[in-house]
Amino acid sequence: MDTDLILQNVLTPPVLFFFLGTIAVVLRSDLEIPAPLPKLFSFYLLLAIGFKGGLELQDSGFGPQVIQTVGAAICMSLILPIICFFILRVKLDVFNSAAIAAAYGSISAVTFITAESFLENLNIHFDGFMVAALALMESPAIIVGLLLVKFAAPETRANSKRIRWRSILHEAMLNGSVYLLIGSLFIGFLTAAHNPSGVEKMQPFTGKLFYGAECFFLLDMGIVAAKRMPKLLKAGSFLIAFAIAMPLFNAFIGVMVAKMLALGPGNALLFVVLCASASYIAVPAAMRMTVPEAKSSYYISTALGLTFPFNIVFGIPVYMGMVNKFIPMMS
Amino acid sequence: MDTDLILQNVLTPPVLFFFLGTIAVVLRSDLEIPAPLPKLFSFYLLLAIGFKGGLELQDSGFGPQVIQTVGAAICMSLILPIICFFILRVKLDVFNSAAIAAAYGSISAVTFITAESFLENLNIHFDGFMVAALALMESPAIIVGLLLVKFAAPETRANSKRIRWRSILHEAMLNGSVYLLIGSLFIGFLTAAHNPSGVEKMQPFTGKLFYGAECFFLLDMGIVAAKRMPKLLKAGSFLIAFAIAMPLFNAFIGVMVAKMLALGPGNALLFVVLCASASYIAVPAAMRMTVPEAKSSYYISTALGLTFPFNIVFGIPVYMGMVNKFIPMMS
Amino acid sequence: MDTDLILQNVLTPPVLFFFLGTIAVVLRSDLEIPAPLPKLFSFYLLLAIGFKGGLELQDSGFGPQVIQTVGAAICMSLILPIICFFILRVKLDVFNSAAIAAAYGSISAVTFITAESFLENLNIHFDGFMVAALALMESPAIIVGLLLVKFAAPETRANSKRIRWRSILHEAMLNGSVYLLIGSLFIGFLTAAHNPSGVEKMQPFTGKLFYGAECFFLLDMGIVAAKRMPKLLKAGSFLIAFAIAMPLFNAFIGVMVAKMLALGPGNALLFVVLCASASYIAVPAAMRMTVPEAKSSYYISTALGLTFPFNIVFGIPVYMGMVNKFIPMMS
Amino acid sequence: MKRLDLIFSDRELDSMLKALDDGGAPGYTVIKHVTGKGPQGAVSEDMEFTDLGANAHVIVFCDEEILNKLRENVRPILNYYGGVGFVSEASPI
Amino acid sequence: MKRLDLIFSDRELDSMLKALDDGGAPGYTVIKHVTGKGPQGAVSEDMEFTDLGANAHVIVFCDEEILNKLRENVRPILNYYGGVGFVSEASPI
Amino acid sequence: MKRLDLIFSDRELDSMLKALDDGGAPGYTVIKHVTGKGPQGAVSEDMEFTDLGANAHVIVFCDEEILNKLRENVRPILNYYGGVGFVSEASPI
Ligand SMILES: Nc1ncnc2c1ncn2[C@@H]1O[C@H](COP(=O)(O)O)[C@@H](O)[C@H]1O
Ligand SMILES: Nc1ncnc2c1ncn2[C@@H]1O[C@H](COP(=O)(O)O)[C@@H](O)[C@H]1O
Ligand SMILES: Nc1ncnc2c1ncn2[C@@H]1O[C@H](COP(=O)(O)O)[C@@H](O)[C@H]1O
Ligand code: NA
Ligand code: NA
Ligand code: NA
Repeated sequence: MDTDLILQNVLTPPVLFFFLGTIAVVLRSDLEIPAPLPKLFSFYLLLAIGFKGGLELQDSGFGPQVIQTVGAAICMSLILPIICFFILRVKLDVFNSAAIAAAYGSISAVTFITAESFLENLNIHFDGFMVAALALMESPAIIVGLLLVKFAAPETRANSKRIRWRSILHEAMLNGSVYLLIGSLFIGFLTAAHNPSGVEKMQPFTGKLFYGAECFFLLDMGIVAAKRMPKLLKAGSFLIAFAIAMPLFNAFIGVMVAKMLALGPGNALLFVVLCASASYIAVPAAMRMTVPEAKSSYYISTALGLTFPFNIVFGIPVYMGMVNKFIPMMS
Repeated sequence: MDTDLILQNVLTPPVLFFFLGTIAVVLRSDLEIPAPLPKLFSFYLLLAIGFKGGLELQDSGFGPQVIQTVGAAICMSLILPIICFFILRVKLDVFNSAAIAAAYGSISAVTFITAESFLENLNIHFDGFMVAALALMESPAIIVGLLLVKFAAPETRANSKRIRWRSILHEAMLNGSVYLLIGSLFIGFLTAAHNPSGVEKMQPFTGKLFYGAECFFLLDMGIVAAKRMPKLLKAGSFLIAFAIAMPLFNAFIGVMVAKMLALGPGNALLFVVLCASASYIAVPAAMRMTVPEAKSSYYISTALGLTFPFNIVFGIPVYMGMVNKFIPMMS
Repeated sequence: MDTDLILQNVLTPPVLFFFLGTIAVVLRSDLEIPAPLPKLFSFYLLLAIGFKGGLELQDSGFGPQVIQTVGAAICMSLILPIICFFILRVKLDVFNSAAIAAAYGSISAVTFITAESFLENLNIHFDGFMVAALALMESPAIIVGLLLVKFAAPETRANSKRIRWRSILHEAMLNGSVYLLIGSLFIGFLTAAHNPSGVEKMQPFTGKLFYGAECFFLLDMGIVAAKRMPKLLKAGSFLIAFAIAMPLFNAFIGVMVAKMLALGPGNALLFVVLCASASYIAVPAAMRMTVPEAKSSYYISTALGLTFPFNIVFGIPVYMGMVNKFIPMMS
Repeated sequence: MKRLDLIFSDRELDSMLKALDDGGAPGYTVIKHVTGKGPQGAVSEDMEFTDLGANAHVIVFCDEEILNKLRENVRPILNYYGGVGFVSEASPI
Repeated sequence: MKRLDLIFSDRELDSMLKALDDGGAPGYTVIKHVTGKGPQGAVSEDMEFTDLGANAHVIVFCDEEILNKLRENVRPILNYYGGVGFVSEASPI
Repeated sequence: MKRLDLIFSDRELDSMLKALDDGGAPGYTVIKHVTGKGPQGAVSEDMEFTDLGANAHVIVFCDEEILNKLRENVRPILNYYGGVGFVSEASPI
């Protein structure tokens, strides 16, 4: 049954365009999406999911399920990096372990978006408030990562490397992408409440265009991820294994928590995807600044070069299979 | 009643995205829309309002009201800079006064667009020919600015600074943005007459997408304006007061003229907004070239750093209030 | 009757925007579409026609007419460059002749797109499989061009200039634009077969937006072509005559072949346009690399500076006239 | 051989390149979308969407005699509109 | 007169420019979206969409005394975050 | 220490960077989307949408011995495809 879901996932335009990008690199085609076009699509997608999430949050209100789910999501982004850290410490030093752990505690918005498209394709319902979970899971993992460095780093760490909490918190909360996502969520929320005609007029931009823009962006992500993969291979088999096993493990924990929260299958999948995905946006930027001892090629290449493609292609349908298995249908 | 209108204006997506951009700068988020993406949105908006204006101009034809209104608009762009000039001369030299005066005689297309969205939101009718007024008001103020320099500048002005009228007229009329707007107006006009199916096929691009693209562009404008504001503060309180009082004064004159022209409330508001807004596109480019003695930070920062945000947030609803007060409803 | 068709062609938004770009250069307006925005539109158009072509190819299947037409198209791209070569040899050396010949054997996707819009405007049916012909005609002419160099070049050609077939084939088949077009065709084909809801969700992006994006891109093409024209004038009257006569001649051959293939008028026009148009994308890139003796300003300026505008404005309607004359209507 | 670096508003790019061509520059390299700060204030990427644009950075490698001709052609433009120019030593590879 | 070339991650651009201003640089030119390779590995255009960005290349023409002040201000940033700086001779046009 | 400036079509960027890596360059900086004019004619931003692209400007700071190795690796590429290279003096900050 999972193979069926995988096939259904793979034969959708977003995933096919992702492959098109990957294959371009493998065949050494000179196809490339020049900067800053990827940024345009990235901003567009964040703005659009934020706005749509805000609209639906206005509809659903802040009922107990919303609060519980978002709260649980934040907890996950605090707990998962700690687990990751101890697994990584088996082979890596404190700095690299903490930086990678932070990436895996945080989330990937594009993976989330692809999971939403997957659900829409299967006509499975999910709620807009999950976007709030997405937005709020980006930053906490950064803080945990830095606390891990603070408490586990060798005493000899140079004073110049002392953690400047203010600038870190700033970096974590006010990173451009996180800020745009949260801001658009607010705007969607306010617009839904006060200006219904504004909602309607945004719809062609934020709604109709979304799927195509997602395809275009995944084409670029395919190129970028495929270019990253060789760097991961150089990093050795431990990190390769980690980049696949860790998402599966995090997903499993995610499924259990989703079951406890009594989420429907759609919300459950999104919750699991948040747990299983790893950040290559806000986290690397913060880690580079605060843990310069960690190799950026490690934390970026694991998250972007392997975990991301794995999730897009196999992860999402596999997690759906897990959700279907562990969470009894009711809708 | 005005506070009501202000609130209704502020709670629409375009204005909220403008705030989002402003707040990003205030909080020192690293959100920025990299070049040339703002140019993409700017060109798109000019192309789309030009095209739509052309369509409607074809519908309405060149009746007496169209001719009168457009003629009055051009007159305003010739008279207002002279008034501004004498007010500015109180504190500033001839060069700076003329350059700033030219900016305030000219218009801001984005302010106009935001006013159109405001009217649509309130379901108030306006006519496409107002776009023609917009297009034709951009350049004349530049000529007036230069005439002011020519006649008021000290005799000692270096010969090398002699006004080269040919290149100035060229700059004023054939500035890329002005040219694109006027060209798109023509194309809309011709298409509506000869190719109705072309009109329909343009609609998803120029019509449906417009509101979202406006939001995205205003996000960037929020960032840009907020970065400009500190420069205005340095320029001193006279220019700060000018950047708010002058639009109000120009708006008042605009309302009176609109009343004389017997414009409906929608067209009246757009007319007033044209009078009250200041240019930060064609005019600065022309002034830099021909009045190098003027400080560009003055004329850009007043127009972009204060008058623009003021108009977007407060000006438009306040002017609507003025229109409602002085022009008796009839529609 | 042809003048009627020409007028009908000229008064559509895409062609009018093309003129707007051209006139901007003539009047020396500073309007320019900064890089990489033209690339964005170029990629978008390739992705969209590829995807739509793939959908329709899924519908039509690979019947004998599809195979025959696509096969004939490939043959044209092998034969036409040889004819061009011998004509060019009258005045030019082997290297320049071969490079220009390759350009004219290959195709221009934007000309094809404009021809599709022209047909849609006249409500004349055409088939999606013609996009497959477009995609497959891009590369073979490159190979022919190089074979011409190989067999006709003076014995004295330096060894260092020996043709490295592997990298050439790579360049020819895996050029970014060709790759994106063919890839999108595949994706459209697969999506239509396996994911009908994906097709529907792509529609606003690849379908509705297309016409507007085409206009924007043609605005840029107008600028680029007009800037190229002076370089062509410098190249002399032989190349100027060639750039207009050759497309007409190739079109005539195209009409005859289309008649033999019993194509309907829509498909026939597209077939003719493929024959008559010349490449300024994949071919110049390949020629620069493999025939450095040829002047790039020759092969780019003829294809882009004259043949392209000629086809967009006059060629397409003239070819339609030829099709109407030589191919008896039946639809 | 000399290297000339010119930095100025890209609105003057066309006239500057004409001045270089007229002065006999054997070639030049142009970097657009450059920002910076100088005697006339700061130029930032933000303003590129207005038609004021950003700076252009033009590099010319040429012989000393040509440099002297270029100097003459280039100075009036820098004096009128602002912008800076610097010379250093270089040799062909 | 001296020419200073600094190349480093554009995330440090603001603090670097502040360091230059504080050191009394008479001006500077900034080229963004620059890529490259150095002791800390390669920086590619691909990653610009993440908020890691690319490199910035900053050029300062200044007198020798100012250069010494700039050196002091700039070194700690390059040491902490990576990036390189090189000095050469130049003279105003 | 030496500074090497290479300017050539960005279609050759990959092979040029490989040549530099092979020659032992300690690092390099790449500016893409550069235009200009040289013996082989003008390269303009207009043509970037075709796959011909624009120029790339590559800067290498390295020691003299390495420069000699780079020279050997780089020359064949410049000779075949066009492009220019210039050397000047520099010292680390
Ligand atoms: N000392 C300097 N070092 C490097 N670049 C400079 C310097 N002075 C000016 N510039 C550049 O030249 C541009 C134009 O200068 P200006 O218009 O004279 O203020 C500035 O925006 C800077 O990019
Ligand atoms: N030897 C060099 N020559 C030219 N550019 C260099 C050199 N070393 C480093 N760079 C540039 O400086 C950037 C930062 O270097 P890094 O110290 O690796 O962070 C690199 O990405 C290159 O763009
Ligand atoms: N004398 C020069 N000074 C500065 N840049 C040059 C010079 N000659 C050539 N270039 C640059 O090198 C590129 C390639 O030159 P070419 O040999 O014509 O292919 C040109 O497009 C220019 O950007
Ligand atoms: Na996660
Ligand atoms: Na005004
Ligand atoms: Na052809």
